[in-house]
Amino acid sequence: MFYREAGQFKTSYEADQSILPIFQDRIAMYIMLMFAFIVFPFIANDYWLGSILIPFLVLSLAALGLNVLTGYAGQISLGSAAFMAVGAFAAFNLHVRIPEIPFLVVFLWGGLCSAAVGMIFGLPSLRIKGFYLAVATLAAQFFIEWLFTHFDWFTNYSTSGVITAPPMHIFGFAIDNPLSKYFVVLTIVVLCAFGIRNLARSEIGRAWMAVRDMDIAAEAIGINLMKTKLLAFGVSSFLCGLAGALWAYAVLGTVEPQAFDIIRSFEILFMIIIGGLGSVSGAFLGAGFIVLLPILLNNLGSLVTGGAISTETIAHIEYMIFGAFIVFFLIVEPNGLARLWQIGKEKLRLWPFPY
Amino acid sequence: MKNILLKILQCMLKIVNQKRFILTFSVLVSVIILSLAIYLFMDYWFFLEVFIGGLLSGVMYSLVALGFVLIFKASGVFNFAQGAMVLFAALTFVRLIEMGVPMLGAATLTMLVMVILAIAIERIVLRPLVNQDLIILFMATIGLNYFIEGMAQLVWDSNVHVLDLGIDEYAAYEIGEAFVNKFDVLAALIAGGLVLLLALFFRYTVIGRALRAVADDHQAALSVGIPLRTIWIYVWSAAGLVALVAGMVWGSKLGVQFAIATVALKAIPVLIIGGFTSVPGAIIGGLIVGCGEKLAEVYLGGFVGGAIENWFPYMLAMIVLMIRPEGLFGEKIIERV
Amino acid sequence: MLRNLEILDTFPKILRDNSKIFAKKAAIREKEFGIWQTLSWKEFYYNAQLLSAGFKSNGIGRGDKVAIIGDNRPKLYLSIAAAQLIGAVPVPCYQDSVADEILYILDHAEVKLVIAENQEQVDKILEVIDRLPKVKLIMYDDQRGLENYKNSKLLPLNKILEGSSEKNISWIDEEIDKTLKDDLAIMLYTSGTTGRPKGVLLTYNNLISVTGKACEIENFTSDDEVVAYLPMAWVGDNTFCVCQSYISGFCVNCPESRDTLSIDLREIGPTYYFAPPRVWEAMLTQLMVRMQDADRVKLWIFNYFMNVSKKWGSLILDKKQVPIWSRLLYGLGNILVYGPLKNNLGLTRVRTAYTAGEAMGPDTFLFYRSLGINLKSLYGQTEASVFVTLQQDGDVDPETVGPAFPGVELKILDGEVLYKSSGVFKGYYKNEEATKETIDSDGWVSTGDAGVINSKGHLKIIDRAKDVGKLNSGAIFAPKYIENKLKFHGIIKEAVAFGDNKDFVTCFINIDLEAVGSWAERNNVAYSGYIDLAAQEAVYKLIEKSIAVVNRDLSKDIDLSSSQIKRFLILHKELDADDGELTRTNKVRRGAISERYGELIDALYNNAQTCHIKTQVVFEDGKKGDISANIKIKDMKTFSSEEKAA
Amino acid sequence: MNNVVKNIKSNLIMSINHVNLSFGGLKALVDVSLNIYEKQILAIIGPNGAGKSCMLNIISGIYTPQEGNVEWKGEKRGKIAPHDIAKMGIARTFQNIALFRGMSALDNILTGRNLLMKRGLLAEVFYAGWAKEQEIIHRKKVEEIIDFLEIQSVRKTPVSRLPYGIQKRVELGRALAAEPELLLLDEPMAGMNVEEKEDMCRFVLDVNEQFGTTIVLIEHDMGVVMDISDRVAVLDYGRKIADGLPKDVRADKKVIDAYLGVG
Repeated sequence: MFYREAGQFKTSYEADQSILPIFQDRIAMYIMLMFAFIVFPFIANDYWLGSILIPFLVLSLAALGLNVLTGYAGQISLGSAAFMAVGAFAAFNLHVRIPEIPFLVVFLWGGLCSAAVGMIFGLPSLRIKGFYLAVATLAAQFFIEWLFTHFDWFTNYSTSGVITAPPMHIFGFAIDNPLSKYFVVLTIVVLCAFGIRNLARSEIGRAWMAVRDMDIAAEAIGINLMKTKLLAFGVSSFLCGLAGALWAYAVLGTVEPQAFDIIRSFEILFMIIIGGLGSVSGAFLGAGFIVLLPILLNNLGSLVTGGAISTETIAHIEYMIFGAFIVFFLIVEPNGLARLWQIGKEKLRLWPFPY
Repeated sequence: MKNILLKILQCMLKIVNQKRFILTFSVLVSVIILSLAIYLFMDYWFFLEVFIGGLLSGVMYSLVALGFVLIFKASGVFNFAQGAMVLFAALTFVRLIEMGVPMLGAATLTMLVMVILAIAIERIVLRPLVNQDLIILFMATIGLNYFIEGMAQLVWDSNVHVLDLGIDEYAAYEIGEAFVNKFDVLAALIAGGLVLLLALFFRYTVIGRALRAVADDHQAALSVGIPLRTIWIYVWSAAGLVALVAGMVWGSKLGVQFAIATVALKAIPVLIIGGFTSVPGAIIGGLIVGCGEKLAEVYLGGFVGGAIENWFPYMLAMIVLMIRPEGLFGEKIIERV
Repeated sequence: MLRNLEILDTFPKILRDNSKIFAKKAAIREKEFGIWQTLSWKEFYYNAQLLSAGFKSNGIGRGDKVAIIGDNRPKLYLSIAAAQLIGAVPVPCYQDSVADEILYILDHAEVKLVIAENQEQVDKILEVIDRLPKVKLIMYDDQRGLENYKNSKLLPLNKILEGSSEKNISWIDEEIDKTLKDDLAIMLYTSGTTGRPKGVLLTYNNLISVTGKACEIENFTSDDEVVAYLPMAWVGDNTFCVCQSYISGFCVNCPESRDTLSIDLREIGPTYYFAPPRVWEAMLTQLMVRMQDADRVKLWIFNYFMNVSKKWGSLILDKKQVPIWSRLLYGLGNILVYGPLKNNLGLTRVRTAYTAGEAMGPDTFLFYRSLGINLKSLYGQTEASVFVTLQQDGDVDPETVGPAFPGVELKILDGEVLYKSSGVFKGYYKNEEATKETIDSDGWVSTGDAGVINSKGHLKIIDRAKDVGKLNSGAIFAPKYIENKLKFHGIIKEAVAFGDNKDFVTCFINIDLEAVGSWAERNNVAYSGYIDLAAQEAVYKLIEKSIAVVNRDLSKDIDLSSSQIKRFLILHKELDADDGELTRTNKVRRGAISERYGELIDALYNNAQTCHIKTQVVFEDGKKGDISANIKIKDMKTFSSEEKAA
Repeated sequence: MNNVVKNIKSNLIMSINHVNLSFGGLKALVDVSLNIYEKQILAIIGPNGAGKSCMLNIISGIYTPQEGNVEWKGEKRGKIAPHDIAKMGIARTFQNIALFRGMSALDNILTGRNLLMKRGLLAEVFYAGWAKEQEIIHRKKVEEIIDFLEIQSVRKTPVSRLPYGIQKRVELGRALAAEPELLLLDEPMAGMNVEEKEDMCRFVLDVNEQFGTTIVLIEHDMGVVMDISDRVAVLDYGRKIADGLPKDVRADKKVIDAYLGVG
C-alpha cells in the first residue's frame, strides 16, 4: 500500500544486490535505527534500558548466532548457552589476567575462544545430522557447564562460583550506567547484524544455504561440506561468545555458569523458531517475543488478580505458553514471525491486488 | 549325525558373523578383562559394588530410554517430552496418593490421564505435523516438553513430594563384601518386568505387530491399511505407562520433583549408544551408561574435581556417534542419492 | 526545452548538440543481464558515429536505404542515428511481418543494408535474399545461434563497434553539416488497410517542426522517461522514442524481453507513456480480472473509491472546482487505491499519456483519467508526422480527439477530414499517383476518415470515409463506429459490422478470451479452448446483453438509430494478422474478411440459424491448417424511439 | 542435425574401464567400459534399473566401483570427494530436481559458481573490496547464463514457486555456472511435455555447440536421444549391450529386444 516501486530501477549490480533494494525499506530501516540510537535513550528509563532493552539486544545477538548455524546452515544446536559461557569466561579471564587490554579486544577474544570451541564440537556434524547432532551439542552444553563449575582456574579461584565482572572502560570512558552500556551493546549488535546480512548475500551465505537445502547437490557443485559447516559453527559460536561476554558484563555484572544452563540454550532455540529460521530480523523478533512475553504476563497477572497470583504460577504459565507457541509456529508457520512479516510486506506491495 | 554337527557349526558361524554380536561380544570381553584387572590390582569387592550399583541405576535409565524407543520406532519422532511425561505421571500419581487414593487406583487413574494426554498429543501436535521433517517434529516435542512441564507444575505444585512405595531404601543385600541396595534391585526387577512385558506385547499382539510394521515403513504400513493414528495413540500411551513406572521408581528414590524431568535427558546418550530403534539396545545402553558413569565418577572423578557423571555419558555417546552413528543395535541409516 | 531548432534543423545536428549539453545524461537504457545498461548521450553519439563509419566503409552513403528489423533495441536505434548521420535513410520494418512482406518492402525501398535484431529476423531475410540483389549486407545485433552461419553477407554489429576507432570518425562532422532540413529523415511504410504498404517520406523539417511543438506543449525535459515497446516501424515509436527524445533529451528505455514488459515498465515508471487503445483496454480488463479474486473488504474499498474517483477524479485532474470534502476523500482514495494501482501498473510517475490510432471507450478513457493519469487522445497520421489534433490539458472530451494541433489547419470536405501542416510528408516513395490522390494542389491532405468538428472546434472521428455506406433505407451506415461501441465492452475483442447496401445491420464478434475466460471460470462454465468457448450458449447470452446496450445507445442517435444490430454471430477463430484479416496494427481488413467469410455473411442475411464454415489458418510456426465449425446465428431485438422514451 | 558425428576420433576425455559395482547382493554394473570423447554428446539409455544412474554416480564420484577404474584425461582417478570432482570440471544435474529450495533462481545459479569464487570471512562480512567485486563479476556471468536459458522473467523468484520445466532449466543453469568441461545430465527431460522437451534439447545442443562442453546424458525417451546425441550407449541389467552411432544402435538387435522387453 505504501510501496511506490515504479521508477526504482537499478543501473548497476551493486545497487541491485544491496541489502535493501527498495527505497521504502531503506527509509524504514533508517527510522528504526534512529529510534534505537536517539529516541529510546531519551525516553527509556534505567529500568527499561537495564532489564529490557539491553537483555533483548544481547539475546538477539545470541539468537543471531544460533540462526547462522540452524537457520542458514541447517545444523541444529542445543549448546548455544555453553558457547555463551565460553565467551563470558574467556573474556573474564583475559581481563582479570591482563587488565591493560582494551575492552573491545576482550570481547573479541571471548568471541574467538567460543568460536574455537564451537568448531571442535561442530566436528560431529560432518558425520551426523538432525537431532543426532543436537545430542552432540547437548554434550557440549553439559561438559562446558561442568568445566566452569569444577575448575576454579576459570573462576580465578573465587570462593563462590559467582564472580562479579570488573567494570568496563572503553576508550577511557567508564561504561557503568545502563545508558552507556546500552550504547555499547547496541553498536556491537547492529554491526554484527549487518555483518551477517552481508555474509548471507555473499559466497559464504550461499554455501551455507546450499548445505542446508540439499547437501548432496551442494557437494556436487564443489562446496566443501566440512569447511562450510565448520565455518558456520565458528561464526555462530563467535556471536554466541560475544553475546555471552556482553551478558556477563552488561546484563548480569557477574560471571557465573548458572547463567548459561541448558534452559538458556532452549530459550535461544525458541527465539529463532518463533522469530524465524534463516533471517536476521527473525533473531530480533524472536528475542523481543521471548523477552517481552514474561514481562507482559507478570504485569497482566498482577493486573488481573491484583498480585494475588504467585510469580511461580506465572512462571509455569510462561512455560506452557512458550511450549504452545513453539508447537503453534512449527505447525502454522515454520519460518516464524519473520516470514509472517515478509508475507505482510508482499501483500502491501501487491495491494490492492490479491496476487 | 555328522551333518547335524555341521548345521550347528554353520549356525555358530552365522551368529559370530553378525556385526552387532561381535560388538556386544567385544564389549563384554573388555568388561571382563577390565574386571579381571581390577580383581588383581584393587579392592574388587568395592569395584563390584560400584559396578552392580551402576548396572542397577542403568536399568532405570533403560526404563526411561524405553519410552523414547517405543515412540521413535513407531513414528520416527525423537520425543524430547519423555522427561516431562515422567514428571507429569509421577506428580499425578503422588498427588492422588496424597489425596488418599489407594496406590492401585492412583496408578490406574494416572494411566488413564496418560492415555488422554497421548490422544491429545496425537490430535494437536502429531497429526498436523505428519510427514514433516523429523527435525521439525523433534523441535515440536521440545515445545511439548515445556508445555507439559509447565502444566504438571501448574495443575499440581512444584514442591518436593515424598513417594513411599513401602520399601526400605537403605536395606541392602550383602554379596561377599559388597553391599547391594535392595531398592535398586527391586527397581531393576520392576524395570526388567516391564521390558519383558513390552517385548511380549511387541511380539504377540496384533497392535504389537502393526507397530513393528509401522516402524519398518510408514507408507507401506499405511498402504496395507494399518491406521497410523491409532497406532500413535497406542504408542504414546505405552510411553505414558513407561513414564509412570519410571516416575514411580525415580520418584520414590529421589522424591517427586522437577529434577526427575532432567533425569530423562540421561536417556539420550543411552539411546545413542544403544541405538534408537531397538528395545534391547535401550537396555544394554542403559546398563553401559549406568555403570560407565558410576565407574568413571569413582575412578576418574577424583582427578578432575568430581561430578563428571553429568557429562560422561554424553561424551561416551559422542564417541559412539563418531564411530557408529546408528548405535550398537540400531538399524543402519542409509542415504539415497 | 528552449533550443533553437532553426539552427539545429536536422537530427544529426541535434544529436551532436545533445552529446555536448546532455553529455552525462542517459540517452537510452536497455534491461539486459538483469540491470538497466545505460548509454549517455555522449556514448550514444560516439557509438552512432562508429556505426556510421562502419556503414560508410561498407559502401553505404547519402540517400541509400537502411532497413531496420527487430524489437526495440538500443543498437537498432543507434543504427537509425548512424544512418541519418551519413545522410542514409532508415527504413524500419515490422518485426513480426512474414518473409514476403519484408521482401516487398526491402525490394520496393531498394534497401542496400539490413540491420536485423537476431537469428529470427536474419532467417526471414536469408529466406528471400536471392530475390534481393540490391541488399549488400545484413548486420545483426544478437549473436545467439548465428555463430556458424556461413553467409558472406552477414556481419555482427559488435564487430563494427569494436572494430572502428576514434581516429576514423572525424570526417563525420562534415557529413553532419551537410544534412539539410528538407533531407529525408526516415521512410515509414504504412500498413495500408488495403493493397500493398506505401513508403511515406518524411523530412527532418516535417518531424522536427511538429514533434518539437509537441515537446513544448507537454514541456518535456531531459529528465523524462519513456519505455520503447511499440513497433519501431510505426511512426509513433519513431516520434516518441527518436524525435522527441532527441529534441528534449529524455531517456528511452528498452524492455528486456516481451514477457518481462510489464515488470520492466513497472521498474522504469515512465513519465511519458504512449499506448494504443487496445493496450489500455487490455490493462484495464486484466486489472479487473485480478481484482475479482480479492477478498470482500478489499473489493469493497476498491469499488467504493472507484466510484469516488469516477465522480471527482477527472474534475480534479482538470483543476475544476470541487467541494473540499470530496477532495479529501479523493486524497484518501489516492493513498488506499489509486496510488497503489498506478504503482502496480507502473504509471505512478506518468505526466503525459497518449492514446491514438483507434477510438477508445469513454469508460476506459475516463477510468484512467479519474486515477489522475493525464491520458489524452490524439488524432494523427504517418503522413502528418503524427500530430493532427491533440486534446488539451483541462479540456478533455472522451467523445472527440480534441482541437487542431498548433500549426495544423483542419477542414471537413463532404464528410472527410482534411488537414494542412508543416508536418505534411513529401510524398509516397515511387508512387506519384497515390501521392497526388492524397495531397491536393493547394496542400490539403485527405485523411480518408469521416468526421465532424463540434461547436468547440474539437474533431470527432466517425469512421473510415470509404467504409461509411448506406443501408437500403438510405440511412448512413458507419461500421467502425458501431464496432467500436461494441469493442468498448471488455468481453468483445473484435467486431465486424455489415450493412452497406443491406436492409439491416449485422455483425461478427470476436470474444476476448481472457475476459470471457475468467467470467467462465467464475460461473464455472467448462471450456476447452477458444473455439469451444465461442460456441457456448451462455457466452452468446453474455454477448447479447452487450449488443442490447449498444442498440439502445444507437437508438438514441437520430441518424444512427436505424443501424442497430439485428443479427450477429461469434466467430470460431480470432481474427489474425497472419491470416491477413487484420493489419499489423490490428485494424480490420474488411475486404479480406468479407471474402474469407462470404458464406457467413450470406447466412446472416438469409435467416439461417447456423452455418458451417471451413477456414484455412496460419499457425505460429508458419504451418497452414484448416479449422471448421458450425456457427450459431442469433437475432437481436432493436429499440425504437418510443421504447427509449419509456 | 547432430547425427553427423563431429570427428569421432576427437580425443578421449574420460574412460571407464571394466567397472563393477554392487550393493550388498545385487550387481548394479557388471564389467562396463565406456569412453567419453571431448565435445561430444553421449547418451546412456536403457530400461529402468539398467544401472544408468549408477553409471552417472560413478562418473561423478558419488560411488566408487569395487573393481575397474576411471581415467580422467588419461590419469587414473582414485577415491575422491565429490566436491573435488566438481573442481576437476565435472558438473551434473539430478534425476529428481535437487535445487536449493530456499533460494531464488538467481542465487541457485550463483551458488553454482561458488567453486570459482574466493573465500574470505572478513572481506565478505564487510562486503568490501574483492568480496563485493567478485559478487559483481560472477553475477555478470550468471546473468549471461540466465539470458542463455531465457529465464529472465523468473530471475528473482524462489525456485520452489517455479513450474517443473523451469526448475529443470535452473538446475541446468546451476551446473553450467561452474563452466564444466564435462556435463552430466540425469534424465534432463523426464516428466516434461513435448514443448519443454524441445526447449531442453535446444539448450543441450546449444551448450554443446557454443561452450564446447562434453555432455553425458541419461534419458528414457529414445526419440529425443537419437536426435541430439553423437553417440549412444545402451545398458541392460548392468551390462553394456551396445555403444555407437545412434543409427547403428537403433538398428541393433539386442537393443530392440531390451526395449521391446520393457515396452
